[in-house]
Formats: sequence, C-alpha cells, structure tokens
Amino acid sequence: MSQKTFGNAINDALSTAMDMDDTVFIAGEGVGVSIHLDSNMPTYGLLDKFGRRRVKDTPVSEAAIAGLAVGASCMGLRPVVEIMFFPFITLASDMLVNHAGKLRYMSGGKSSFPLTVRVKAGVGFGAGSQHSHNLEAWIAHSPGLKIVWPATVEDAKGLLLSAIFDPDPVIVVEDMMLYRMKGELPDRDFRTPLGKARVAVPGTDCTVIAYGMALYTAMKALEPLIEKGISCEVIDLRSLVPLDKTCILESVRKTGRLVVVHEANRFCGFGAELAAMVAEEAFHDLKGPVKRVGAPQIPVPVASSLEKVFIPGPEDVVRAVLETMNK
Amino acid sequence: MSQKTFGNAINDALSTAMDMDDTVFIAGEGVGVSIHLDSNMPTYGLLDKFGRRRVKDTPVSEAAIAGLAVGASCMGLRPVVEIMFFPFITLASDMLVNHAGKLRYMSGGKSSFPLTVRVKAGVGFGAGSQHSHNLEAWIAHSPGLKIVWPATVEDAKGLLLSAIFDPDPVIVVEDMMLYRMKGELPDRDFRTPLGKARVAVPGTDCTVIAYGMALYTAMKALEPLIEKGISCEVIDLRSLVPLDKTCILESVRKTGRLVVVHEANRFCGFGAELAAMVAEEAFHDLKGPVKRVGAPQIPVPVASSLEKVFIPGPEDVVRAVLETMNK
Amino acid sequence: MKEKQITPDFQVSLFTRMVLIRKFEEKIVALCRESYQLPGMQILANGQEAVATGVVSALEPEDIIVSNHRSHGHLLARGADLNSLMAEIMAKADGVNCGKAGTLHLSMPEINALMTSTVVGAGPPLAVGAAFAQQYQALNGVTVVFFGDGAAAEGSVHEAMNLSGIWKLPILFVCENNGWAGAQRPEEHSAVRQIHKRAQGYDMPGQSVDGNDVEAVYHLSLELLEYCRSGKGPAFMETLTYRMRGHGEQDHQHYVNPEELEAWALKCPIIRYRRALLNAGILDKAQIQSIEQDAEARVAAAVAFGDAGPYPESDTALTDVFVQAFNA
Amino acid sequence: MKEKQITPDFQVSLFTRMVLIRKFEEKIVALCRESYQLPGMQILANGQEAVATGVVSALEPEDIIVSNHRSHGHLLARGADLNSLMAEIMAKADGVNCGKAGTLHLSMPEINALMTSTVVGAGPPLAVGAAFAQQYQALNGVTVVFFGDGAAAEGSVHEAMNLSGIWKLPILFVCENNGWAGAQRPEEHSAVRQIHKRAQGYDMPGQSVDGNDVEAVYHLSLELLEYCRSGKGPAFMETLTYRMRGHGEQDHQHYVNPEELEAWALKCPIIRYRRALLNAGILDKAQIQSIEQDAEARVAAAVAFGDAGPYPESDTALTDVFVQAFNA
Ligand SMILES: Cc1ncc(C[n+]2csc(CCOP(=O)(O)OP(=O)(O)O)c2C)c(N)n1
Ligand SMILES: Cc1ncc(C[n+]2csc(CCOP(=O)(O)OP(=O)(O)O)c2C)c(N)n1
Ligand SMILES: [Mg+2]
Ligand SMILES: [Mg+2]
Repeated sequence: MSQKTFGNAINDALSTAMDMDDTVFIAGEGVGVSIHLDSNMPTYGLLDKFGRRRVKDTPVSEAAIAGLAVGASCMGLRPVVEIMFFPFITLASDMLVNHAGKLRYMSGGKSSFPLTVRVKAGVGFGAGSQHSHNLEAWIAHSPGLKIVWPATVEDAKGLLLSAIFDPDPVIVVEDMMLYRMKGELPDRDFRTPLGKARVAVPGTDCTVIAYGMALYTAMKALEPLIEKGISCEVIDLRSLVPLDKTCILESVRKTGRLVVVHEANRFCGFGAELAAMVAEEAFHDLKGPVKRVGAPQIPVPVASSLEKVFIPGPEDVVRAVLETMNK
Repeated sequence: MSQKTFGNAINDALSTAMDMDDTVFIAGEGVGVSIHLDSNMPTYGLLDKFGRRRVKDTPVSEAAIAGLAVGASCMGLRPVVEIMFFPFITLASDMLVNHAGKLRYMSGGKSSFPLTVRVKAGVGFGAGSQHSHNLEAWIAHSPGLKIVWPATVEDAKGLLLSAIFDPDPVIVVEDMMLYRMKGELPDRDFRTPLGKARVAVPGTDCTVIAYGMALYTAMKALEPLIEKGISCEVIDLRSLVPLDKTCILESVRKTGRLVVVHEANRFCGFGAELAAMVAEEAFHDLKGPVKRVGAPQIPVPVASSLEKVFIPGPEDVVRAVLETMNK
Repeated sequence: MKEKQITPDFQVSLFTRMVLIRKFEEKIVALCRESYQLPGMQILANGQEAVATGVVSALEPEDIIVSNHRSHGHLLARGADLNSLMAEIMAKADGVNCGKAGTLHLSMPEINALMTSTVVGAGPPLAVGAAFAQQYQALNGVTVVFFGDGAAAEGSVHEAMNLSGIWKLPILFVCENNGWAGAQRPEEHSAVRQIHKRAQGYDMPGQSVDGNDVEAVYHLSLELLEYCRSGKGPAFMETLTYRMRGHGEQDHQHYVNPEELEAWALKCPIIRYRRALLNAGILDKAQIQSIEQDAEARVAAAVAFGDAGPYPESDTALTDVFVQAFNA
Repeated sequence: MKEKQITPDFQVSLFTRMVLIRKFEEKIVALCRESYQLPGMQILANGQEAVATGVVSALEPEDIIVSNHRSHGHLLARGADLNSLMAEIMAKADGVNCGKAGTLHLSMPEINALMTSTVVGAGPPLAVGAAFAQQYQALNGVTVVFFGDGAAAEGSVHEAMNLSGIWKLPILFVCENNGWAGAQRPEEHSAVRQIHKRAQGYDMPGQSVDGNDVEAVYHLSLELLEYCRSGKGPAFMETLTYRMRGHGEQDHQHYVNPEELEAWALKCPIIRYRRALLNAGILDKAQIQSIEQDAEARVAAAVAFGDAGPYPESDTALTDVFVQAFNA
C-alpha cells in the first residue's frame, strides 16, 4: 500500500500489465513523449521504462489508432490505446462499434478482441464542447463493448488491469478531473472485477447511483440530506457494461427510491437506462419517482459561469432526492 | 391526393423542396446515378429532373459528405445529404455531433446550420450488423441535433419537408422496409410539424409508443390484446427530438401504463429515455411498470432464424402489455 | 519461398483456382436466379478472379489477408473449405461463422483470412493492427488488405497508409480498381485516375498492374511482398480490372455502357489464361474440361452440403457476443 | 484584385499586422503568467505570424477562412475586432461568441472567418462545404482552410482533398507545418516529410514556401488563390514554420531541443521583416517603435475592454442551441 494519485494508479496498472505480459502494448497521441511533464499523467515515464517497441506514439489518426487495436487484438495482442478526449471517440466509433464490438459475433465466436481503449473524459476545465462531451451512453448502447468508469484510486488500477486482461473489448473512461486525487493503492497486481458495483455509503431512504466525478457530487449531497434526516445509499457504479443489476435492484428494493447522477447530458444518457431498468424491474418497490440528475441538453460552453450550468452539482442531487422523497 | 409509396413520398418531398428553393441540393453516394432502377427509391429520377449542379453523387466519404452539409449550411444553403446505412453514421459522427450540433451554440448564436441528413435504417433484410444498426439514441443524446422518424407515407413527405426548411440540423431516418408501403399522399407542399407525436390508435388501458417500422409491430399486437379485453393507445412518435412530452404524458396519465417499442437495441436505447421520463414525470399516474420492447444486446446476425430473435415482434409487445397490466 | 520462375504445374494451379472461383460465384448467380433463399446482398467478383488468385498465390502460409464485401475470391484462393463457405453464404448453422456472417462478414482465421469488413474502407486500419502484430512479434508475415477504388476515398485508408508508412509495417495494400464504386465511375469518386500514385505520399512503392493477367499480378505481388517482408515497410498495388456483374446481384447495370461490358468480357482473365495455356501446350481442351467439371462438382457438393444443413437454432443468436458472457 | 507588385505601404501593413498578432498573443502569455482567469487551453501561434498575415492579406473580402485551434493570428489578420476577440478569449459576455467559445471555437462570420474547429482535421471537410456553397452560388470567392502538419494525418483531410479535387472546388488548403503535433515530430506523424507532395494525389497543385517569409507566403498565396478563383479547382500550400511557444501555454517544451528553438528564434518572421524594411529604408526605428506601441496600446485597450465586461449570465447557457428552440 502506498499513497498514490489517480493518475499514478493508471500508470501503475499499465506498468504492471506490461511487466506481466509482453503482448500488452500502449499506443496513442503522446502516450510516449508528451507535452505534459507531470508524473500524474497516466503514461508518464512508460516510454523510458518500456521503450519504443511497446510504447507507440501515433499520428493524430483516431480511426487508425482504433483499427490498430482491433487488428492487433485479433492477432492475440492486448493493445491498450488512448483516445485523447471523449468527443474524439466519434472518429474512432466505426472501428469500435462496427468492428471491435461486432466482429467476434459475426465470426461465430472464432475471433476475439482483447483490446482496451482508455478515453479521457470530464468537464470543468473550460475547454468547451469539442473537448468535453461524455459519451458513455453511446458505448453502452453498442453490443459487444464493455465500459467501466473508475472513481477511486484503487479502482483506477483495478478496473484497468481487469480490462487489459479481459478477453473482450473494454472502454475505460478516465475522469481527468480526478488525475490528482490521492488515495491508498495496493502495490501488487490486483483486479476490480468488471460488472461489480460498490456500495460506497450504505443508507436506507434513497439509492443514489453515480460514477466517476459524479460520485463526489453525490457524496457532497449527503450532509445536507442527513441534516434533513434523509439517509442515502450511494452506489459507485464502476461498471456500466456489464451492469450490476443485482446490486442496484437490491438497494432500490430496500430504499424504494432512485436518483441517478452523471455529468453527461441527461437526455438519453446512461441514467435513462438505469431509471428505466429500475422502473421496469422494481416498479412495485418504488415509493417515489425515479430521478435523473445530469447536464441540460446543451453543448459544454467555455465561460465558467456557463459551464457551471452544465455540470450537475450537489444541490441538484439534494433537490432530486427531496423530490422523490416528496419533501 | 394520390396513392404513393413511402419511397415516392420522400422523392416527392425532395422534388418539392428543390422546386421551391434553389438553396436546396442533395448529395450522397448514388443519389444521382444509382445501382437501383426502382422508382420507389427516394432519389429516383432527381438527377434527370434537376441536373448535376443540384444532385451530387459523392465519393464513399461519409465524413466529407457530412462536412459538406455543415459547411454549406453555414453559408446559407439547405443541404440534404444521405448516409447510406445507419451504421455508417459513425463515420460522419464527428461532423454531425461535434460540428453540426455544436457550432451554432459555440458561435453564440451567430451561425446556423439548416441541414438535413437522410439516413437509411432498418433490419430484416439479411445484411447483418454492419448494414443494420439503428443508432437514433446516439443522435438524440447529442445536443443541437433534431431527429425524426416517419412511419406513414404522409409523414415521409411532411417530416422531410419540415426538416429541410427547419433552420437547424435535422436527421431524418428512413426505414428501408417501408419504402414500398403505399398510402394516400397530398400532392401539394405540406408539413408535418417537428415535435408533434400522433395518436395513431386511441385507447384506454395502456399507452404504446413506437416509431418507424416498430409502429406496425405495435399495431399487430392490438388484435390479440383486444381479444383479451385490453385497449391500447398507440402513439406514433414521429419526432424523437424535439420530443412531444405533452402528448406522451397526457396519454400515460390517462392509461396509467407505458410500453415502448423500437427495433434498436433495448439497452440504452431511445426507449430508455421515454421510460425514464415517464417514470420521472408521471410516476404517480403509473399503475404498472414501464416496459421496453427492443432488440437484445447483440449485433444483427445474418441468418433469418437469428435475425428474428433480434427484431422485436408483435408477440413481444403483447407480452409487455400483459406484464404491465399484471395479466 | 515462392518461385519467381513459374512452372507449368503452378500455371495449372493458377488456372484451376480461377476456374473454381468463377464456378463458385456462377453457382451463386444461379441460386439467386432460382430465388433461392440466400440472405442479404450477393456481391460477386466475376471478372476479378486474376487479382484474388494472383495475389493470394504469392503468399506464404503465415501471411494474413483482410477482405471486403467482395470477398469470395480472396477466400477461395486462400484455400477456404468450400462446403462450410457455401453453407455460411446460405447462413446455415454449419457455415464457417455459424450463419451469423453470411456472405458479407466472412472470417476464416483458420486459413489466415483474418477478417472481412463490409464497411467500405475499414480493411486498411484493421490491417494496420494485424501487420503491427506481425512486426511486434517478429513473425515474418505480411498482411494483405484488399479494397476497392471506391474505398480509396475513405479517410480510414489514408490514416492506415500514413501510419503504416511511418512504422514501416509489413502491409501490402491491394486496390482492386474495377472501374466502379456502386454506380459511380472513378472520375466521380477519385480526384486522380491512378490511385497508386498516392503511394508516394506515404513513402511507399506504388505500382499498377493489369488485374486481368494472373501471372502479372502474381509477379508484382511477389515483388512487393518481398519488399514488405524485408522490413522496408508497406507497398501499394493497384490492379486494373472490371466488375462484370454490377455491384451486386440486385444491380441490373442499367447505367453501364454495354459496349464497355462487352469489351471487358473479351479481356476475361480466365478466357485469356485458358487461351495462353492452350497455346503454350500446357493444357489441352480435355484437361481444361476436366478442371472445369471438377470445379463444378466441388461447387455442387458444397451446395448440397449447405442445403442439407439446418439453419442456426434461434437461441444461438444470443451467444458469441463476448468471450466472457454475462446477463444483460 | 490584389496587386502582385508589393508597395511600401502594403509592406508596412504586412509588418503592422504581424506585430499586432505578436503583441496580442504576448499579452495572452502575460495574462497566463499572472494566472489571470483565462479559461481552457491557450494555444498560440508565436513564430507563425507570417503565415496568417501572408495568406490572409492575399484574400478578397468575399473569401472565407476556416481555422483551427491555433486561430488568433488568422482572425486578427482578417481584421477581427480586438476588443470583442479578447473579451471572448476571457469568456466574457461581450465576447464575439458571448463567452461560449473562448479561445478554441471562435467564429466571426462578420469578417468571413466562418468557423473554427478544435477537432484536429475537421477544418478541411467544413471548408468543402463552404467552398461548395461558393461554387454553387457562383460567388467568385475562395475558401482557405488552415490546418497543421499533425492534422494532415486525419482521414477527414484526405476525404476533403479528394472531394474538392473531383468537384474542382475553390479551396486553398494551407498546411502550417510548424514542426510539431503536440510533442510529436513530423517523422512520427507523417510518412513523408513534404506534405504538399500529397497534393498530386488529388490532382491539385501543391507547393511549399518559407512560412517565416511573409512576402513569400503572400506571393504564393496570391498565385494559388488565383488558380482556385479561376475555376481550376483546389490548391495546396505547405508553409514551413515553427511553433515557438510549445503546443500551448501549459507546455514547457521539455522535449524540445533548445538549440533548435534558438535557431528558429533567429528566423523569427517579425525580426526578419523588420530588418528587411529597415534595410530597404521603408521604415525607420522610430516608425517601428510607433507601430509596436500602437499595437500594444490596442491590445491593452482590448484587455481593458475585456476586463471591464461581465461574465455571461448563467441563464444564457441554455440559449443558442437551436434557432427554433423548444423545451427539452
Ligand atoms: C462506409 C460505407 N459506405 C458505403 C457503403 C455502401 N457501399 C458498399 S460497396 C460500395 C462501393 C465500393 O466501391 P469499391 O470500393 O470500388 O468496391 P467494389 O464494390 O467496386 O468492389 C458502397 C458505396 C459501405 N458498405 N460502407
Ligand atoms: C481529433 C483530435 N485529436 C486530437 C486532438 C488533440 N490535439 C490538439 S492539437 C493537436 C496537435 C495538432 O498538431 P498540428 O495539426 O500540427 O497543429 P499545431 O498544434 O502544430 O498547430 C492534438 C493532437 C484534437 N484536438 N482533435
Ligand atoms: Mg470498385
Ligand atoms: Mg503542427
């Protein structure tokens, strides 16, 4: 165990995987030589450690980067490629959705694609809509792709290691706003299983599901709610696909209420799936309406006075919980 | 009024728009000279009628086709471009999502993008997952884009004309399986307003929302349900964005039940938004769980025995209605 | 290693492969005419047999091919099992891909026909990955990717050519210029007539060849494969040929000038090669007939095999999405 | 029409524009150092002023420009209002884009700076649309799109060059080869050193020019713009220059060879041109000082303007998504 940042934890996972298995390589724009001289950056120092054979800086060619991963994984390698910012996944989406996600199925199970895509997500750094646009719902809607989103230092390592050694394509989302967050990290190889949510805070009155940065937004809502006598159970979802329905349904059956929080646009966001699934499968346990907290249906603006309107805050979570509690 | 096919109706809309306004042009792969010699094809005969200035066959370059639309619309033209099959929208998605949908907002309202994208959708023709993959949820999740999906011959014309003359980017989805369907069509220029759903069949016990081909799946479920004494209200959604929440909520408040039907994958599909919205805003009117009928989380397989598993059928709608009615 | 000097035996094998491909696809034409239940779109390579045969015959066993929507010839040349290939085209459970792929997404890793994508232009970036794996693991293989003149307009092809040029990946880009992309002529989809001229923009050799001359294709393939295999990086080959049956079996070619079709019919790679082998005394008419009959018999057997097999059980629709399955 | 013969007055105007751009961006550097609240990433074109100035000075009023993440110079050369530009960079309500765009997504259709995209490689397909509109409406304008050497690796650039080559669109592709794409060298992101050589793969003229020589850039721009304007189709210009301040203000250039930076500092387009104008007796030191002071004063006024203005009201976050708004 040692104190590490979230960025260090990703770095540690990459390094551990590359030490363990020569079929693991990393590729992407600036994963080797980077404009950032910052040890909190996920690929910091890996080029020095593993050399140019295994740490591949690429041209600015997202389709080719994804194609590299699909083709190389089909040959038995375990590529870990990076898409620099989430909105650029559009450029890789044919390769990921029509190929990584489908070719195993179309092959009748003959081929497999053990690839990992790391993608940087997040909003709140004033870069606007072409750098900030969380599209996890796109990936989750695409059959054949798994997607996970760590919120803790431990899971940053554990989920990435699981993803790399998973036999299927996994998209690992990294909230850039968490890179500098510190936490305890086991030094050894350890895995957070894909498909397992975590009850971050147990509670009785209302289930709050969040992932990534939004988990901390949810956390910040707890105190004002406790002051009002409301006890929330917070679930750190971690894995969007596979989805831990058991954990979610168990919690909602207990609390009778659901609030979902994410930083993506609310409309057609991943929260819609969670809310719909619960309203479908636990309807009779619900004591109040399911509530979704997410961004309004606008692109991410640059001015921070506007960006704040985009990013859901703890007060939005509080309001949603109160509403479903009919308070 | 005359008897026309769905394909004719689209053709009629394109022709009407081009007759009315010289800023309208069409572009895409084979929109001029086509491998199909078939008057039911949407762009049949338009090259002969309007010539090569206004009917532009393009190379196989989806990003450039979409870029053409974005750039030309910003200059005041009204491009109507075609993406041949829905899965290929991935290749145009950066242009559509990061540009068509965002650049007006980022410009502070200075620019506008009156473009239309026609995209062919549908499953059931044995072409497999790289030709069949309905991605309406992706578009709906992307701020700044509108999306409509006609199910009737009349709306095939009316929605397309509204889209072409709308000042914003609109994606118009065409269910290929409907191209040969016949119906009455007004000859003049007429518009189906964007954002208005249609109660296709009034009913009292359960609201069923569908769009495109799925509308007919829903319709086929009505008789077996009537036999069981259940009266469904079927809503032909037509417009996904803007969404006619008033129509939906009014219906659900009346029936107390909701079943959503689409041919896209159920998980994170557009049905999730509808179900979540209703469970959020009409929770206290609901008498049973919201139900979603959609494809399982698999790519579209080729064998028809397998493709049938993918496509939701009337029996799935019947089952969903019975379940929410607790029968 | 392949011989540069072509022996009569080898010539016969080239001819035999081309005939097999032709007979196989002619049978598909017949099945479509009989309105047999072939699912999806049947997109055939009649007239382009010399490309598939010439290129694939130049490969070593460890080489990889990545194919596109017009794939039957590539796979047959690579030695695909006829029965399970035909069964797949019929979407039967015994098909190479269990009926999930049909004609358009065939993958046969057992013969190093690694992947087929029907997304136009997708092959090259996929090939980048395969060739990277070969380079990374020092496998000594080359990846060959087949794509059309139309596909050359896709951005993905540019990205793949650029990346493989930088990394010196062992890829042979084979652009089958068959004069059409759907109903569009090259002048409508390419700013230049000679697509191989683009190769120099990626620091790779680019050459064109008469795609209806199987030996010419073979020789150029050998030369360029050797270049790739030696570590020098990728190479580009444009094969000039013609799409005889339109884009697919639903295409009636109403937009094609019949004289152009006739002119190309005279340049048919199989007729030409048959004549050459006859003239050179390498095959006589009887031998040719027996090669043709043999091919027909194999194809007929494949159809019988496909016919006899069942369609996939509906519950198999839910399998093979993931290696590590879970409940969704 | 622009003159081919450069007058002293025009030379002074070229110099004045370059100085203005430099002073404007140096002020941004200072603001970043003062840890002033500039949102997002500040990506500056110090060292590349001759490209923006040379190209844009060759434009006619009806010509369109499409820019990228390194846009300030392009916009200033095109005559952007300093106050509202600086206010936008500060993300103020008085900014040209109401504080929604910040530095990275500036659009100023009022000066025909139609669009800026910070998605690398997106400019060229957008420019295809603008140039198509010019051709379609017989507007006689040309669209100029600026993109980097790194961007040239994107598939979208290939698609745009191909389509504009086929349709003979009036586009001038300006590739600002500044020696870097992020922390990657051209040899890591481009298979060829001379990116303009690719132009011949799209049937368009491709030429390179010393991007730090403003008159050379101007002359070549005039020539190529005339080509485009005459209906012959697109053209490609590669400008060889250098990115003096790293990728953005957060970049400390630890990976850059300091000697290389120093060598390029000596080739600074402004220093060079100042020397030339001094030597030719077109400007004297006092005049130069007054040009510099004038620029500084304008920039200072712009900062004051920006500073004084309010940040956008939060409810404006919800406007401008659609022309035809609706409740979501
Ligand atoms: C990305 C994409 N766009 C469009 C299509 C539809 N389509 C299938 S084949 C084809 C033409 C391809 O032409 P070419 O690459 O020359 O191959 P050929 O059919 O001539 O063998 C098109 C446009 C597709 N399959 N994928
Ligand atoms: C599609 C996309 N991929 C990656 C990035 C991140 N990025 C921003 S600028 C840049 C380098 C661009 O290099 P170049 O085109 O040479 O322009 P320069 O910065 O040198 O002016 C990268 C990779 C981006 N903005 N868009
Ligand atoms: Mg072709
Ligand atoms: Mg650069």
